[in-house]
Amino acid sequence: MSDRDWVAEQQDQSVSERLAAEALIVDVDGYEGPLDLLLSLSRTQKVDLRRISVLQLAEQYLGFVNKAKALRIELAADYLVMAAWLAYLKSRLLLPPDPSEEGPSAEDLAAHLAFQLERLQAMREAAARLMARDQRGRDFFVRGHPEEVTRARTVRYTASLIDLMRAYARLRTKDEFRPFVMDRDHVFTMEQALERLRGLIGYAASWSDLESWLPEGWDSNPMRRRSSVAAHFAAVLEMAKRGQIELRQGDTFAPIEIRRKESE
Amino acid sequence: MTDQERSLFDAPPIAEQERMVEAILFAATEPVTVADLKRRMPHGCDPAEALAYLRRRYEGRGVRLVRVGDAWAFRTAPDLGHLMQKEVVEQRKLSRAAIETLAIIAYHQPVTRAEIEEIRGVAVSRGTIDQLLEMEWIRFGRRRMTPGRPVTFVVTETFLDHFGLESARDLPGLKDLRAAGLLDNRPLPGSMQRPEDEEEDLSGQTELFED
Amino acid sequence: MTDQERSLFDAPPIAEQERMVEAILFAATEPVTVADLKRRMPHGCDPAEALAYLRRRYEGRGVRLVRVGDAWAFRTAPDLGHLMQKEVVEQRKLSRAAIETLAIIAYHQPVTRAEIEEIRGVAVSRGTIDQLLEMEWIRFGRRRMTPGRPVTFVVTETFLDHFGLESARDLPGLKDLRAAGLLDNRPLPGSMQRPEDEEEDLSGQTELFED
Repeated sequence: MSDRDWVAEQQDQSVSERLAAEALIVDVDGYEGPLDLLLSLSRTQKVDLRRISVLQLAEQYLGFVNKAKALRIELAADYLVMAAWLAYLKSRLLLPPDPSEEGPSAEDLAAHLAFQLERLQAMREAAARLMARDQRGRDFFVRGHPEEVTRARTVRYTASLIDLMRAYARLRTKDEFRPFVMDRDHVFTMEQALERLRGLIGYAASWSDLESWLPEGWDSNPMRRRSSVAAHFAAVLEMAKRGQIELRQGDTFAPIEIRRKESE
Repeated sequence: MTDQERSLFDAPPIAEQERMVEAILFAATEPVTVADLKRRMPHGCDPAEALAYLRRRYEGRGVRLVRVGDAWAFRTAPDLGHLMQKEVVEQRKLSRAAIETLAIIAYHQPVTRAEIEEIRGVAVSRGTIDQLLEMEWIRFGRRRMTPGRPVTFVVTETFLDHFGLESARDLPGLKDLRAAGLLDNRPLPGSMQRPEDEEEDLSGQTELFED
Repeated sequence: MTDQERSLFDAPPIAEQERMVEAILFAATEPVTVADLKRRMPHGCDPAEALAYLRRRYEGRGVRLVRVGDAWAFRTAPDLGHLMQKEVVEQRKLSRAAIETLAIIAYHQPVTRAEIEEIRGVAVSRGTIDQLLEMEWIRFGRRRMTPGRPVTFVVTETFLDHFGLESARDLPGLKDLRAAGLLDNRPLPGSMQRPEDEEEDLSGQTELFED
């Protein structure tokens, strides 16, 4: 179709078609992107998509965008990107080809756009054909009363020789480094102290010496005593930080006293 | 005694095997693979042969034996769907975007999200893919060996089962679409895509359908 | 036109009615009564007659048409019930506690529970010992002639079988473990391991096997 034909056809465009074009704009939200819109516009050409006039389509699209602007309809960015690209394509299609210019020809770009439209159309039709097929739960049905398949589950535990050797190696290795393993017997950890105090702190309504809170059996042996004091001291600092208790010390090296913090 | 020899003595007659396959498939709602049938039947059975007999037996009946990928199931004949109103489960309405995305995945698989977006000309929303994944109609395929190693999507056996397809090759109009070049991944002329990528993409698509 | 007359014209052929009953019963979640069938089938159908045909058709098949009260349903043939069971053997790795306990028993047998606990540095739960006993990888050995006469544990033939050992003596020693790279322990900084320790360990082990 030559350009002149197209102009002539534009003039012939009936009022109803123009109204339809306006309806398109109002309905811009209904389009799934610029390609969808182009496909809708292409239908007005009433030709096979393979013979579509991309130039005419570009005109229609740009017209659409202009009308949308006039009506102050905000178009999403991708519609505007497509408009810019189509404006470029249109100018390339209208101007005589510049032999010095590199890259794809305007015809190649137009052919690609036509291909995209045809492919989208084909996928639409394929989707429709797919949905028109007999569907499970609508046209055909599965067994309504499946019979239980009982599963006789046998658990078989396995281990390889390597697992066994690794386990043993791990144990023996632990043994070899025994001197460097902390002797846990005389260690009271901060976690233990925290755990312990959390249960007891409710009873500390008035100021009392931290040392009176040490666990039984941890004050005779000096190593145990040191560890438990340190652990409990660290624990009360942590609890004070969390706002669970209050701490005070009258003087340097004076006993440290703790008290439950009343919740306000 | 070798397996071969033993099977000659032990395998039940084929008519009996047919009964067994019939019972197993009747009891199941979901398709059962040939391998699974073999596991559940006595040693030396040939479920594939039994299935062939059984399929013929149910031709034209009210229920039919259908193949779904590598698996088999009994399904009611589609022409009797109108009698089943009582069994119809309300189906979730799929959006137009979801239906199109599904069709693109089915016809172009394995396909990346970028390719779906290129075909539809619009971004695919996270929710659309999620919905199809949740329905188990699509799943992740192999990663594409292109920069960024994007994941691909393919359709599942559940999809095939739902639409009564034996395999993705049986999608309606697939041959025509391919012949028309509409399943090609044709990049925009002059775009940056390297030709090697393209070739790989193409082989990926055909691979699935040709076997 | 009376109902009687209409049915003469409208009712589908009995073979078709049989298909309908077949599909309805197949898809139904519960047994269906004749009255219910009649309601769901086209006007003028005779489900009772169709049922009779259908029942005969399924005689001797893998599924049968059975009467449940005054309703009908398909059920697997009773002689094929065994197919409705799926053997699932689940392989599970032994827990770390179990494998360590087993290793100690293998390397130090006969060994008491207290000795195991001493080597592992933590208590051995009843369940762990029970599990190993149940797997028949360990058994009770002779009682130790010490106060309290504690029971000892030794490994079994089944254990040796599973691990492909001729005897517990074939278990690799510490040197072998190191050679095999299984003792790639990163010593704690500043540790001073004397090579003699190793030799001692080995001699200690062999001694333990001399029961």
